[in-house]
Amino acid sequence: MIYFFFNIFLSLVWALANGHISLGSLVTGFVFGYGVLWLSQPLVGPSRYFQRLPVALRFTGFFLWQLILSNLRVAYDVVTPRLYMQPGIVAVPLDANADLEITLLANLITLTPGTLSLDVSADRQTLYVHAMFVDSPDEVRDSIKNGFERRLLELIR
Amino acid sequence: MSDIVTIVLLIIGVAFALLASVAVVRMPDLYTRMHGATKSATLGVGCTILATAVQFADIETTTVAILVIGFLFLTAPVAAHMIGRAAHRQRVPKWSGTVVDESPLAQSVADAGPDSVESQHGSAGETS
Amino acid sequence: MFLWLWVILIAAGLAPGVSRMVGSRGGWLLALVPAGVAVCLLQQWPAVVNQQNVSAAVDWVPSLHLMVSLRLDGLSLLFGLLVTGIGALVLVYAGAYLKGDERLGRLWMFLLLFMAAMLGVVLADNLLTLFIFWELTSITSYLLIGFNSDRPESRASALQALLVTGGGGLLLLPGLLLLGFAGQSFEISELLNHADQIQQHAFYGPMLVLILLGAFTKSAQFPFHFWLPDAMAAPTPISAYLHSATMVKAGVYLVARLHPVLGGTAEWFWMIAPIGTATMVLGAVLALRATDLKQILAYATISVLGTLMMLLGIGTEATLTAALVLLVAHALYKGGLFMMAGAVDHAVHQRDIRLLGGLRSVMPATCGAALLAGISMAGILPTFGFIAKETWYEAVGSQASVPYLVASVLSNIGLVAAAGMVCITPFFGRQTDAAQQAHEGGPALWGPPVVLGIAGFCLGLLPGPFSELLAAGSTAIAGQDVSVKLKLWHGVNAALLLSLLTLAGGFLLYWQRHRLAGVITATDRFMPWGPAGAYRWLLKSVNQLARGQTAILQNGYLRYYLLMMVGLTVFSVWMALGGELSSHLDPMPFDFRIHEVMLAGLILMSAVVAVRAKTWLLSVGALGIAGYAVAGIFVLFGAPDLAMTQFVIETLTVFLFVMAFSRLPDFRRLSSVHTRRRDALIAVVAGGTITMLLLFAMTVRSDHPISAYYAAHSVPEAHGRNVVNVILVDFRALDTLGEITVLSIAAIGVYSLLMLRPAARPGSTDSSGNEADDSSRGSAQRGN
Amino acid sequence: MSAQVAVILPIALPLATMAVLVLAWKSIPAQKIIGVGGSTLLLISAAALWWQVDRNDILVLQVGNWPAPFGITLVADRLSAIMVLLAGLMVFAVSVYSLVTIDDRRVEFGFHPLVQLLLMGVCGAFLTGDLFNLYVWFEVMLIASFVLLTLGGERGQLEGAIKYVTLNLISSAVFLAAIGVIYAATGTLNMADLALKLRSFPDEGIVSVLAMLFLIAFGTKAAVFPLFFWLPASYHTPPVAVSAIFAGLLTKVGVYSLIRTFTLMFVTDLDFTHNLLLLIAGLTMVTGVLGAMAQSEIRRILSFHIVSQIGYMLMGLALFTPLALAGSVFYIIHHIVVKTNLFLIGGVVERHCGTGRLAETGGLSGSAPVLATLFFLSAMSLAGIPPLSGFFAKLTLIQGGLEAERYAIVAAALGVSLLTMFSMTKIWAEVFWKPAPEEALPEACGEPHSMTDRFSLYGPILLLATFTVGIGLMAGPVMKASLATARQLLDQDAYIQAVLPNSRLPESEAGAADSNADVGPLAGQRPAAQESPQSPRGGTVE
Amino acid sequence: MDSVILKTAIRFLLPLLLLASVFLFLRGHNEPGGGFVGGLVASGAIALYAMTCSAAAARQMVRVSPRVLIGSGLLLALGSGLAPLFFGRPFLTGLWTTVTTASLGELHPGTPLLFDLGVYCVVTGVTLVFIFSLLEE
Amino acid sequence: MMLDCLAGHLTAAVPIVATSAWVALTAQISLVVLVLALGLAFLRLVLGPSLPDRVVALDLVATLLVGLIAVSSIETGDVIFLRVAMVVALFSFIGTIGFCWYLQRGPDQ
Amino acid sequence: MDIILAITVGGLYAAGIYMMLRRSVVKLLIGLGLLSHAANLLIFTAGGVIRGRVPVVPAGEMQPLETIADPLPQALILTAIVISFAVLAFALVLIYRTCQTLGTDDLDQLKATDT
Ligand code: NA
Ligand code: NA
Repeated sequence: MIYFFFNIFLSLVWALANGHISLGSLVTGFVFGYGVLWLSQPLVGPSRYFQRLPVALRFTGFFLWQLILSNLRVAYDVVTPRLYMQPGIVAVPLDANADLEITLLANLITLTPGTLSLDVSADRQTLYVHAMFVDSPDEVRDSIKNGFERRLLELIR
Repeated sequence: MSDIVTIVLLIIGVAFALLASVAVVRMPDLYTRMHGATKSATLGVGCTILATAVQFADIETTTVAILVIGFLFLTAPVAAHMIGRAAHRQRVPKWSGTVVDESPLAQSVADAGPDSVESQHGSAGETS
Repeated sequence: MFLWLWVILIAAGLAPGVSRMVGSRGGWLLALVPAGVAVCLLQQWPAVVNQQNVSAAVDWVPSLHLMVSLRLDGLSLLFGLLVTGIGALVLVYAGAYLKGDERLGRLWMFLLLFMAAMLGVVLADNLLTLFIFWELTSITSYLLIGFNSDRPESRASALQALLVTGGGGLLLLPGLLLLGFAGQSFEISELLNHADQIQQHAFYGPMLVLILLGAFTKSAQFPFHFWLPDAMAAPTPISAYLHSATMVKAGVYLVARLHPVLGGTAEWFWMIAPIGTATMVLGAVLALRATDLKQILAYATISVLGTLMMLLGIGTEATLTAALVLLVAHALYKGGLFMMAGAVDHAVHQRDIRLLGGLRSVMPATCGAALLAGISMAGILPTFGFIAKETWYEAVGSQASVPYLVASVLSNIGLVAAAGMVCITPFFGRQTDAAQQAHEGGPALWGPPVVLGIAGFCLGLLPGPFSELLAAGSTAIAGQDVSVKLKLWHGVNAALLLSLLTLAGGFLLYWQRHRLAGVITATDRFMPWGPAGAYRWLLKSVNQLARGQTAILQNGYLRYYLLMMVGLTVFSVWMALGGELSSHLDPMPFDFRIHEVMLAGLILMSAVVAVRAKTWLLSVGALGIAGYAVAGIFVLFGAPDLAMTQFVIETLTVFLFVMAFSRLPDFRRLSSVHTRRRDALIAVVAGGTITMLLLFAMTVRSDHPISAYYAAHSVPEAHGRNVVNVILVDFRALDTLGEITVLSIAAIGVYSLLMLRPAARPGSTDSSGNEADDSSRGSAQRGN
Repeated sequence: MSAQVAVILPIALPLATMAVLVLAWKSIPAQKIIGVGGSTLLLISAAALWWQVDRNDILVLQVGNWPAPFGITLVADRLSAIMVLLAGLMVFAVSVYSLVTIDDRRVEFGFHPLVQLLLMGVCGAFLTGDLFNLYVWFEVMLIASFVLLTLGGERGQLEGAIKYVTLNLISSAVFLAAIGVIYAATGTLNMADLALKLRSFPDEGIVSVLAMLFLIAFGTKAAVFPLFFWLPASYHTPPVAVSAIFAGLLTKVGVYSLIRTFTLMFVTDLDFTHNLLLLIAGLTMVTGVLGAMAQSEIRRILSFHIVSQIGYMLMGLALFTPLALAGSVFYIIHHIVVKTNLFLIGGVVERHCGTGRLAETGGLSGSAPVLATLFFLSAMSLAGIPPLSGFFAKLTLIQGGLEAERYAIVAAALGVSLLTMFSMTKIWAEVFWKPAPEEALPEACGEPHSMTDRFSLYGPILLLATFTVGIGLMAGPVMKASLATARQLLDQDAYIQAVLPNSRLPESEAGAADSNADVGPLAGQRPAAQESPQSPRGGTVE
Repeated sequence: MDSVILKTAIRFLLPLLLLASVFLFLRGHNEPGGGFVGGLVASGAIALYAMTCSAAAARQMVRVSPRVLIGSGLLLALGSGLAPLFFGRPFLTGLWTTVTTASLGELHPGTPLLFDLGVYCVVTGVTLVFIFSLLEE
Repeated sequence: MMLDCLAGHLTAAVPIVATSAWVALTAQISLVVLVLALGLAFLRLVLGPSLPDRVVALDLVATLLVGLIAVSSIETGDVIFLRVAMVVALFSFIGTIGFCWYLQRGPDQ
Repeated sequence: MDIILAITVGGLYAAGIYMMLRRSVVKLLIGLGLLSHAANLLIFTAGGVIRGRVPVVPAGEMQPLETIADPLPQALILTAIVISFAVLAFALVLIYRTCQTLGTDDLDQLKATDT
């Protein structure tokens, strides 16, 4: 984690060195800073930061892709006269067990259109998800478990 | 360049915001409406805020913008979850097209019948 | 002179203590005070007779022309002597009358207070001072008449006396003020010099009417006479004092006092003389009809009061003098008679003459007192009453006003008969059952009337020395020098013949009174339409009017109160604009954008939804949306602080609504369609008015120098760039201080409302107990 | 004490007291001690203010050192100082009275802090020279009164409070709207500045409308006809100490505001505004007293009488002569003292008899002679019987009315005073004269036992009764002060000069009555709107 | 409300909200914000906590009772108004000093900011009283 | 008339940060669309039918308000409005949770 | 825009007044809320609206560079908003307690304290 903050510090230095602090200069600084850190990895020693960042980026990309995709799907359903959806409530067994994990997972599920975390069972083993397009419940379960949950746990564990 | 980004972000954002509203009006039951309201609206509004950050492109605006976006993305799902959970526990009726309900409440809803759900605190109240 | 008043007032203050420490004998002690004052008054006799100026004055409220100025002349000396002299006797008498009663101290106190007030009336030289004492006599007499306060009729007659005399007083006040304005002075002694000017003043008529109404009510003139007999509910010492020498004479005194200023005109004559005459005759007739000792005396008093007014109204030197003589004579004998009646009542516990008789043997002293006074009342030689009657007949006769003379004789015939009824019937003839257990009271009970009776005889036999005082008094009334030579025996003249005729008629009447009584009682049928009935009707109608008005105005329906406010606002705005609105409304620049209009439309739509919603939650939600949209308007027009505060507060408000009303049922439709339409119309008109007003105000908008100042000084002097915040915490921080105070109070309010539960006891101490009934009644009438 | 301190203390002291009270919330003895202590300090500071004003003429405090009209200006002229002094006296009396009569539960839930803040609002309203600031003080006062009214949460209290709150809030809304409009039209909020701008305002229509709006806003608070409904519906519901302080002070703030605005700002169209005021005054007198006659409970009767007497206060304002205005001032002084006292006495009666309903009371002239005397004095004063304070107030107004040749209002005033006497004697006869009803109610608490309790119950009543008599006997000085006040009120230029020392006064077209007009007979008629010369400045103090 | 999701989210949101509240308050003199909104957001944050856990827990978190907040806030505001009296200035006159710092440049602390702090405290206290009373009702 | 209004948009106030005409036009059209969206959300509030539906609608309105503020920030060229957006975002969440608290507490508890 | 805002203000007043004339206390309260919106908007409109010029002095300047929206009405409205919030909160609890104590929300049953 220390590298992350170091990276942010570098981006700030970059921005300051450029004379103006703006979104652009910060992002540029971050990218260059990451590069510099990666290059100097042998000096500072190995860190999970360098593995995690790509994972996080991939995760973000995945999330955004899902977001746009499912938004479009919902949009299509909304703007066209007919309703194609097949909503339902699906029980998803949870591998995540920490509070934070459950919360993040549930929120991510909610943020993607088409699915909505309704409730967590009292024993925290099951997440009840309302999905708009339930072709079969198992398919939904599977996509959540192998989609968000797996990637999320991979990222934070 | 930044103008174009701004315009694009604005168009996307506003489109999604409108989409959310249309969804909220069009969808047949609470749960499906919520899909529209929480996600499309958050995405859309997030885009407009991002457009602001791009437009002004200074550190303070950016900070605030990121703060607001972060906050929106943090709170929207929690709020949606809370509403959905409460509605679900209150047995707010589901659309007739609902294909499956694996929740433990499903059974008791069936027992109670739809009327008891409907009658709660004047949910039929509309304008006269 | 102020000392006299103060001494009496101090004595009044001490009276309860005296009664507690000395008991009923304290009357003698207290009587020393008025007696002493009387002596002091007598000391001024030479000065007064020589028309020297005896006066004293202290400024009270100069800007209101109120100066406590006292002045002693013949008239006031005469009255002062009566007030203090009879007052002293009454105090002694009262001690005996209420012996052992714990209220005695209070009675003495009230009597002394009244005495001071009455003395003040007759001594006052300033119109307003006179009025002040005048009102004080009304109030103290209220307390005196209602002395037996546990009896309802006592309270009622006290109220009646107060309303009639107090009402008269309220007419008197503007009358006196007008007089003061017209005469450019409020000192009576000054006004004497401006009589012509006053009588030609435009206000002369109104002021005369007002002043005379004040005097008439006080002196029980027709048609205000009815309060006096009812006032007999008071204990007798009070009647003896109030209705012989003092209270009822105040009106007479006032008319006499103002005669030189206001008198001598045709208006004066026509307003006073007929009323006085009517009162005179009416009193005499009604006296014959009465059977209660005190009632008879009361009506007789009314008759004499009428006579006095008549004489003052006629207003020649002779009649004025006659009035004074009659006044003194009446005070002496009537005081004695009342005390006698009280002694009888005290002894026999009975005042009905039909049930009284043969008291002579058991109450010889009282009988003697009665005879002494009765002879004077009947106007028989050698009493002062005789002189009075002679002077009266002579004065009226010399005016050659036959109707007045005839009326005088007739009324006197009645009075002679009444004297018989009062002084002969109870004491002579067969002893009644009631009389048998009676025995004479102590000397304090029969002494004072005897003293008064003897005084009447003495004055009758030796009127000479008294004449000069009467002359001084007449001079004061007439406003010019009058010489009076009173003699007991004038020789045989027309007046004497009339006197004999009167006596004869009186005796005849007394003899045949039972026959007459039937005739008079037949008039009872008309009593409900008489003045007393009118008074009761008036009282009842005013009360009814009050109840009716209040039931209409204070009807308990909040929405009518609101309707009244809204209606008034709309009405007054349009009235103030005076229909010239159109000329003011310049065409406004037509400058708006779609989203602004849509946002405004959203506000209106949410308002409509809030109004039409069937559930409170939807209504509250719509209210919230309206608030959010208002916040949006604030954003669009450059008010970020407002927008964020509005948003936050709106959210909080809706949240509080939800928390508080979670248990409320949904709206019911309580009003009829008609009502709703009416209210909607009113609301729309009101809203339209506000719109118009706003547009109107904006067309006359001037430049805003204040705001320019804020913008210019915000950064350099207040070190803040957010001008709105700088206004809040610096330029107008006092507003904000008040505002956080409001918040704090609201917090206390919410906290106490939610946490402080009233004790379980049903029906609180403060709210009325018939709430339950009211609310059930309320639910019964769901008209609207 | 400098003038600047004297002017702010009546506002700052109650707030400081309240803050301390809030911090010492849990302790009932502390609440009582601090509450009474704060009231005493307020009274002292009010007296100091009066002393300063009497010596120095108009005191002006530019709050925050921002010059008028930009900052908020506090102005203490004679009227303000008198009102503040009376408020101090009332709160002192009521605080002492409340020691015994207010139960511990109410003390525990903020009675004393609320009284302090009520006074803060009242004093603020009396002292401010800024229209919006006046609104704020009104709200402080109002919400404090709301809470005091409901404190205890009894059924009647809640019912009365709903009407009280609603109608007063409506009037606040009207007030606020009027402020918005007046700001739109003139661009200022400072009353002196407004007076200056309205004088030469091009559009008379809008000035009249504003006058009407303020008339309705203040008239509601003052409980004039036909806006008084909230008062009789609520004033009898809270504990007596609360009723008493409401009766004494709240409506008077409305009257004060009417006097302030209609002598300073809205004097350009006297024929319209002040004739209307006169009509309202008459109707208020009459409807109020008739309302009182229809009642059969002490505090309800007294409540309606408040309405009626507001009419008298307005009468002087409407007549707009120095003498009549002095009458209003005198009447206010008299009324505040007497009406508060009558409520306090009513409270003792309720303690004795367990109720205020006339039918169920009685016999107190025998069993409580001191109380009877005190009541009789106050009641007669209210009815305008000499030589008590009410007589002089009435006399001044009637002289003013006759001088102004407004005979109808004089007749109304006299008739109403007879009816007032009627209903006072009704209370007297029923409560004091009439024998006590057969069985005494169990709720009656009777006389307090300890000496200090008796003092706290009777002391304030005695104090105020002394004032009633004292004002009467000292009517000369009081009248002199009232006249000086009236003259100062009519001298708008002096007020404007004091607040805005650098302003150039335009030729005053109207309004400024000749402040040195003789008060001789028929000399003080209302100056004709066009003919009046510019009034000489200064010289307002005799 | 025993939602694990909400409870977890609150852990992150609460500091954020409180920080925003302080931020709004401190920047209020120069930018939109100030004692009012700051106080309202602070009390909103605490209300959120009260609803998520319990009013008692929220009271514990605040540590001082809302009553003390109100009282001291009023005293603070009043005191900042009375302070200038000791310098011979009228009530509520702003007293300013200039502090030059290396990092932030010239700063102008003054009594109006204390006044605003008083407002902040009162608003927070009052809103908390509203919410706690209703929650505990 | 609509064209008039749009023309008016193009000559908008001089912003603090110079906003290009195209951005301004987009922003203004965006405002219109956002208010339209507000209206639709309001419609849901009115239609209900259940209480949670209304809560959703209110929440959506608040969210859209954030967008409205952001866009108007662009339109006026004054970034200061973003502070308002922040407050709205923060507080709308508090409000929504308040409703949820009420919802789970139940109306007839 | 003045006209539109003025009409809106009038509409809000009308709605508020209509609601206050109802028999239900809760409607009364909502009416009060509407009225407070109306009053705020009235002051805002009356003060004169101007698009977007926030009354904030740009950093580094001593005075605004151009005409700004009138800050005084804004400050007044801020005060008014907070005051009406306080009052509304109190009124709300008052009405809640009244409904609870009296068991009705019908104003026509609340007449015991009048004559
Ligand atoms: Na959201
Ligand atoms: Na505010």
